[in-house]
Amino acid sequence: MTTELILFFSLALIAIITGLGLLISKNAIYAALYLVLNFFTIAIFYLLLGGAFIAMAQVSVYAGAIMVLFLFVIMILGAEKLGKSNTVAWQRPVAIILSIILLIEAGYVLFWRTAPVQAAQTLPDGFGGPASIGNVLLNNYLLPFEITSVLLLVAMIGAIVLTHKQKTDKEV
Amino acid sequence: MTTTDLLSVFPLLILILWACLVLLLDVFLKRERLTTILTAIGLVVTLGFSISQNNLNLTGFNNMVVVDNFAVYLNIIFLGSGLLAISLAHDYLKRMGINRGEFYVLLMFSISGMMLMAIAADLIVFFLALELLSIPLYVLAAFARPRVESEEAGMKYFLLGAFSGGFVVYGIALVFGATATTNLSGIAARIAEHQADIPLLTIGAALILVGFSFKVAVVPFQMWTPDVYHGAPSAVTAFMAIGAKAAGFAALMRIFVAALPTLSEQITPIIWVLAALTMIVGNIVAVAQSNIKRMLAYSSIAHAGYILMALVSYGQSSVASVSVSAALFYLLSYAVTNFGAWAVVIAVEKAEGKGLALDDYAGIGRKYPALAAAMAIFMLSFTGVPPTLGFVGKFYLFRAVIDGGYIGLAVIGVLTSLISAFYYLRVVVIMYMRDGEPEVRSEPWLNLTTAFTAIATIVLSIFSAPILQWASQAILSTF
Amino acid sequence: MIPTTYYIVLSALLFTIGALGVLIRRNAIIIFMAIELMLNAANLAFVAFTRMYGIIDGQVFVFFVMTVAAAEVAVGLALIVAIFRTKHNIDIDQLNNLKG
Amino acid sequence: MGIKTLIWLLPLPPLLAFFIIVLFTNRKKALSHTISVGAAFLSWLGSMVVFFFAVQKGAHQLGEHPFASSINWLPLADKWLKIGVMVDPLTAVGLFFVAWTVFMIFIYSIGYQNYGQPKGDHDQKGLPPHGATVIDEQGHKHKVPSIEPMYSRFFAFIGLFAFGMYTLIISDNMLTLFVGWEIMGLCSYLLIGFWYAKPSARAAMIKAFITTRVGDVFMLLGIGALYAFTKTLNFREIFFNEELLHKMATTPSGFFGLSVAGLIGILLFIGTVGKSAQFPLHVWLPDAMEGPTPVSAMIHAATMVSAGVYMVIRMFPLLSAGAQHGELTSPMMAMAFIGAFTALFAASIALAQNDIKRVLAFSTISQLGYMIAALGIGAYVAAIFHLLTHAFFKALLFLGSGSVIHGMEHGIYHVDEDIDPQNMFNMGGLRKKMPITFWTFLAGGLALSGFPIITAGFWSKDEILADAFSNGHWMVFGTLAFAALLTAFYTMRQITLTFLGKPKTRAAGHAQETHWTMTLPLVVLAIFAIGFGWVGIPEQFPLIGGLIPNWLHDFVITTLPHHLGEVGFNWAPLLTSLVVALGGLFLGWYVYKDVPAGAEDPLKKPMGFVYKVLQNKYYFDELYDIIFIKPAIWFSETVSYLWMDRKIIDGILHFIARIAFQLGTIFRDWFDVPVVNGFGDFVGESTKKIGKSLRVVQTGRVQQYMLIALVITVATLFYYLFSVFTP
Repeated sequence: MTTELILFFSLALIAIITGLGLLISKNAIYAALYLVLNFFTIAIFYLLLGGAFIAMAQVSVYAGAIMVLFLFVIMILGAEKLGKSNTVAWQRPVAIILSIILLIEAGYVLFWRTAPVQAAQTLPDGFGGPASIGNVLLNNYLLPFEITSVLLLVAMIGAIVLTHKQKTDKEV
Repeated sequence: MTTTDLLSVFPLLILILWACLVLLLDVFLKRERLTTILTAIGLVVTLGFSISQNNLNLTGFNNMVVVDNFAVYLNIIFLGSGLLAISLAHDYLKRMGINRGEFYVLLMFSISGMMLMAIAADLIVFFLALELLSIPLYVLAAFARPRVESEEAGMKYFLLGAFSGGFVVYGIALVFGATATTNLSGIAARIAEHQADIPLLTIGAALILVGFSFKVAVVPFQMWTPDVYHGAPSAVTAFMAIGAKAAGFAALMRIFVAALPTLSEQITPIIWVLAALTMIVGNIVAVAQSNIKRMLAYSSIAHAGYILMALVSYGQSSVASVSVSAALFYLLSYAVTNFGAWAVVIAVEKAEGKGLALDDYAGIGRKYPALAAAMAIFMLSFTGVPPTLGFVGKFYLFRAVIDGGYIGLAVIGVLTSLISAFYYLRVVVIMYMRDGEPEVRSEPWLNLTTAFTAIATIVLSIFSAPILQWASQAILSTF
Repeated sequence: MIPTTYYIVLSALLFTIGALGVLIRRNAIIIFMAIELMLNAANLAFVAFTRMYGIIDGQVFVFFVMTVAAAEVAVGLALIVAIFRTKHNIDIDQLNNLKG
Repeated sequence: MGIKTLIWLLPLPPLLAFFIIVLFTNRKKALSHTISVGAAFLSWLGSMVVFFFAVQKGAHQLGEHPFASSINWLPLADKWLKIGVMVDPLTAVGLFFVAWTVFMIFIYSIGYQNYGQPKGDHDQKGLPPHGATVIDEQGHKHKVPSIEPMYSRFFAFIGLFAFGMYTLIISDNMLTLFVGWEIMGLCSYLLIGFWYAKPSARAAMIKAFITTRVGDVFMLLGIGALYAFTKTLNFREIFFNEELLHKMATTPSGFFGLSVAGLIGILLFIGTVGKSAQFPLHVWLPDAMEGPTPVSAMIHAATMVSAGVYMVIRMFPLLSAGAQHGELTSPMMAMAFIGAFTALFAASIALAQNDIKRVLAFSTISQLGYMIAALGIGAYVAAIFHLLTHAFFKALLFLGSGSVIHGMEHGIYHVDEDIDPQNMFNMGGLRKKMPITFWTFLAGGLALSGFPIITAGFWSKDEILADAFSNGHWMVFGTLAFAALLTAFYTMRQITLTFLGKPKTRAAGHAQETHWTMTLPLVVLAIFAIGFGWVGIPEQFPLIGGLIPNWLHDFVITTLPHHLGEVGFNWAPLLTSLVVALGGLFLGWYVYKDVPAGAEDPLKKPMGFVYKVLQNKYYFDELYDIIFIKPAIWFSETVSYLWMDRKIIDGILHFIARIAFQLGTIFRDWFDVPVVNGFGDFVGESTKKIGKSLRVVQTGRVQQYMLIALVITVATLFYYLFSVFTP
């Protein structure tokens, strides 16, 4: 077993454990922290796979911005824990069994059914660096890039519409 | 960026810029009426540009987008839907006390997402278009906040949308893994060169199918529909029922017909079952509804099933174009009828979610004969009784399905549409045969919409030839 | 070199965990987090395939997915805040006024 | 204006009348009926002009080059789907009878719905009028009939109905024919349930709707199959294409060893079984008597049921495709069998009915059976002939019975007696009180029984019998002859009980002749009931044969691509029909000639059990109840409740069981509640009930929605991975 594999498996284990932590932690803040950890491990995977720049982006956007937003909302609402609720009994076991079956199927497809994995390419210099990504992003993927700007604008408008105090409440 | 690139997205560009402009003007002028008018103007202008793209057949942005007649046809449906939605919403928003200018801005952004969906030719663009059309709709569904039903509708729609979005992304990832590209023509080329990993590709395609099935509300991915349609403001629901559905089908048709015809051996049986289930469940459960919005929601599910029938034979290149044009025509007929029906629903609806029970339609036949006649026309069109648009649409659809050799599915379609007669005609029976004291909102734009769609439902069915020809040309240029 | 299949299996695993989280958690915020996990799993698959083919496109997709995730989170959290103001609860099981 | 334009315009006036009345003149009664009757007149006039031109053009000319005009309607991939109109000889005679009967029924409706009478004291919408109290000059209070509360609506509906019928008749293709067919289905549904506040009317409406729908489904499948095979729906393109017909007759369809033509023929014929109320889908027609009498006349004589027969006559070249030298094709055998059986079966039920309209309803079923049987044995002209004569005399009889009921109601109001105005055992002696109604009804009755020489019914029925006899279809011949005997018997029973003898009740003694708007149509139709037979007297008939040429045969036979010859004359069928007609009439008169007031049916004792069976229509309604409705209830209550309550399996199975339960509930609420408790309750209460039970699946919990969707997805994936993809 090479070091690379050992690294991979230990990171994978962390990723899975933190994922499961998200599933079972009672407190929403812990769940968020597990997820942050998970995102960090994924960022390391990106590095292993030659995506230096997106690894940085992953850390700053996901772990840095999005998760902070999550934590922020949790704190504001004070919604770390939920009260008792009348959950339907069969829902949970069925979901878990379902997931296991899904995993078996996925494993089956990936290990036995797909074509042999292609040998990894040797990567050119600067692959996955800011320059190479920026080059592709602003040439080949200019349209999607522009669309994302609109998307963010729309999300902003939406968030404002949904949260800002109603003027109509007073007027009507 | 070349001129062709610019030309290919020009209407889209106009609409997005216009939306930003309206957003600014709305903030500074605070005149809702002006916002409405400006939005309408923007949509009309965009419509003009869209129509002028007919027969141009452009590709732009390194094959990211394709502007063919298929896209132009759909764009016209989207923009027309937007215009009808505005004329419905204009008075409705005021009555419900939710008259805010952002409604129109979000509507325009959503339409731009749909238009992007229609011209998309790359899976990434499909995904972005899906989000661009959905995110404004989540907000619009919750637009009647702080009414708890509306917020709940928004939340459910959002959860299902985000969840299904996850499937779409994962599906795209697998397709990318199987073919090393996300471009539709690239995928088709890789498959043709036998360089694609077919099992992985199939799973990816299946996941994309699942994701879009949520969006177009196909059984068993339909269960959010009645709740969301019920809770969302009616004007939004009317728009959602057409726009989101048409866009979802546009994506399905484009992806499967253009890129994945070789997978039809595996995919076709799935679509067959989905279509059959959707028609059966949608129509049977609709019988049990006592709320008109929920009934129309189930009816929209059932119609999704009919449209999906057209996709069953997508792999047979000789039939595919006929099927797609049948589906396109059906979308148009469904759009016209559906807006009419929702216009009537809006006319009868009162604030606080009142006036939505079927019983509230008692006595309309006597007191408001014209409105009742219009509603009867819409119900007959939904049922597929001639001479209405619904009939012509079903006729083509069934014919396409039979041509594809799926007689069994056609039989299920016919049988379920007979079941549907039961609940559609019930509305007619209640309107004409039960006594009641209904109060109906009468407002020029609303009445105009009702009258326009009612007349169109009848007249276009008799003179449907030009539209059909247009629909049949709409696809031929794609392939 | 680690086979790409390993990465894909890991990503499938994470995707399933995410989906399971959406299905069984009651707290709406945690459900959102689970959806984020699903998107990340897809991203991991993208990057793994990028490495396999040696073309940069997959990494670009990750950007788009991240942007979309950010947009979704903004709207979703705004929805949660709005609902919390009306219902003082973000339990998804309590969100069942509309049914039938 | 050319003749072709005129044909296009024929169906339009009633349609316009419908829209005008519904939208604008709903509140003005006189204006509404003027518009409606005026529209019927315009269509009648147009039809007569078309008919005149058609006859003038000459049979052979018209047969080969009918007046036809079509437009491109819907584009298909490489060509157009055309719709159009066509007047060939069959259409011409069809137009003739439709135009006359429809026009007469429209006029009659004015009187029948009590135009000119005051508003009722307690009348309300959705119920038949109950009479009004008026005070005359001397200050005496009188009770008189009152005007129908939904007068205008009635005229709107029958206008739409007439539109459907005209469309059907002039169609040159199966598609527009089906359009007309469905419009009539819709109208019959609306008109049977016209008095929707009556539970029986609501039940009848649902029954008619569901029963005919069963037939329609098969018919639609037939049309689909026809189109799939021939790529056209135009009649002449199919029938005059020898090669195509031959191909259809010889290509096996893969179902029950039928050829394609056979399969399509049988599917289309099932549509007729539903529409023309043939066994076993006959149950709706007697119940349809719940509608106002002009509706009965319209549906059960002039239009809707005739439409079913018209369709199979139209499709005859297809139905008989592949028949060689007297051999019958499968659809023809089915028709001969079902037609003959229905003729006898319905006639026997009619023997024991006491309601004047019900007797006629079963008689209609029986007579339609004649036509179907005639077509089944290849007697094409005879079937058309009987369709025409029957339309006239059955419209006459129904309108006459309506007139009788009206007269009786008048008497009932006068003496304030509480009796059923439709029960024949309450009548008697109306001959003197209502002379016009009597003489016209007698004419119709004699025509129905086939009274020799002078009535139209004799000629058409005789031709069917002669055809059956000379082609050696003994079973059909015997069955139909026996049915003819029963027909004559129950007709005379009806006439005797109603008009002859002494009044059996005081009300009958004070019955009064009805308004001229009602009697005028009776007289007109009576003339046709007597005289229309003269157009089809066989050439070789003794004494009078050949005095008038057999115009009808020569005319309509040119509709077919291969002209059939006239059958030779034979004394045996003639004598048979003389004996059964006269014998039946005599027996009917003899048995019922002096039934005293309040007495039971004299046949009840001697026939005992059989009579009871007949009176209950062979218990068919009960049978359907047991076969279809009860099991659905049983299933839902027993199976589902057991599963539900005992909670054998929790989790997913629990969930599946609930779905089963809901399906059961849906069935129960669909069949039981609407049919038994009526439509109104169905709409209100049961909808909520089903809705409630369905809430179990649609819990409102968004995670369950996802879960259910994913369970199905993963299961599908599983199936695919391990079955489809196996290496």
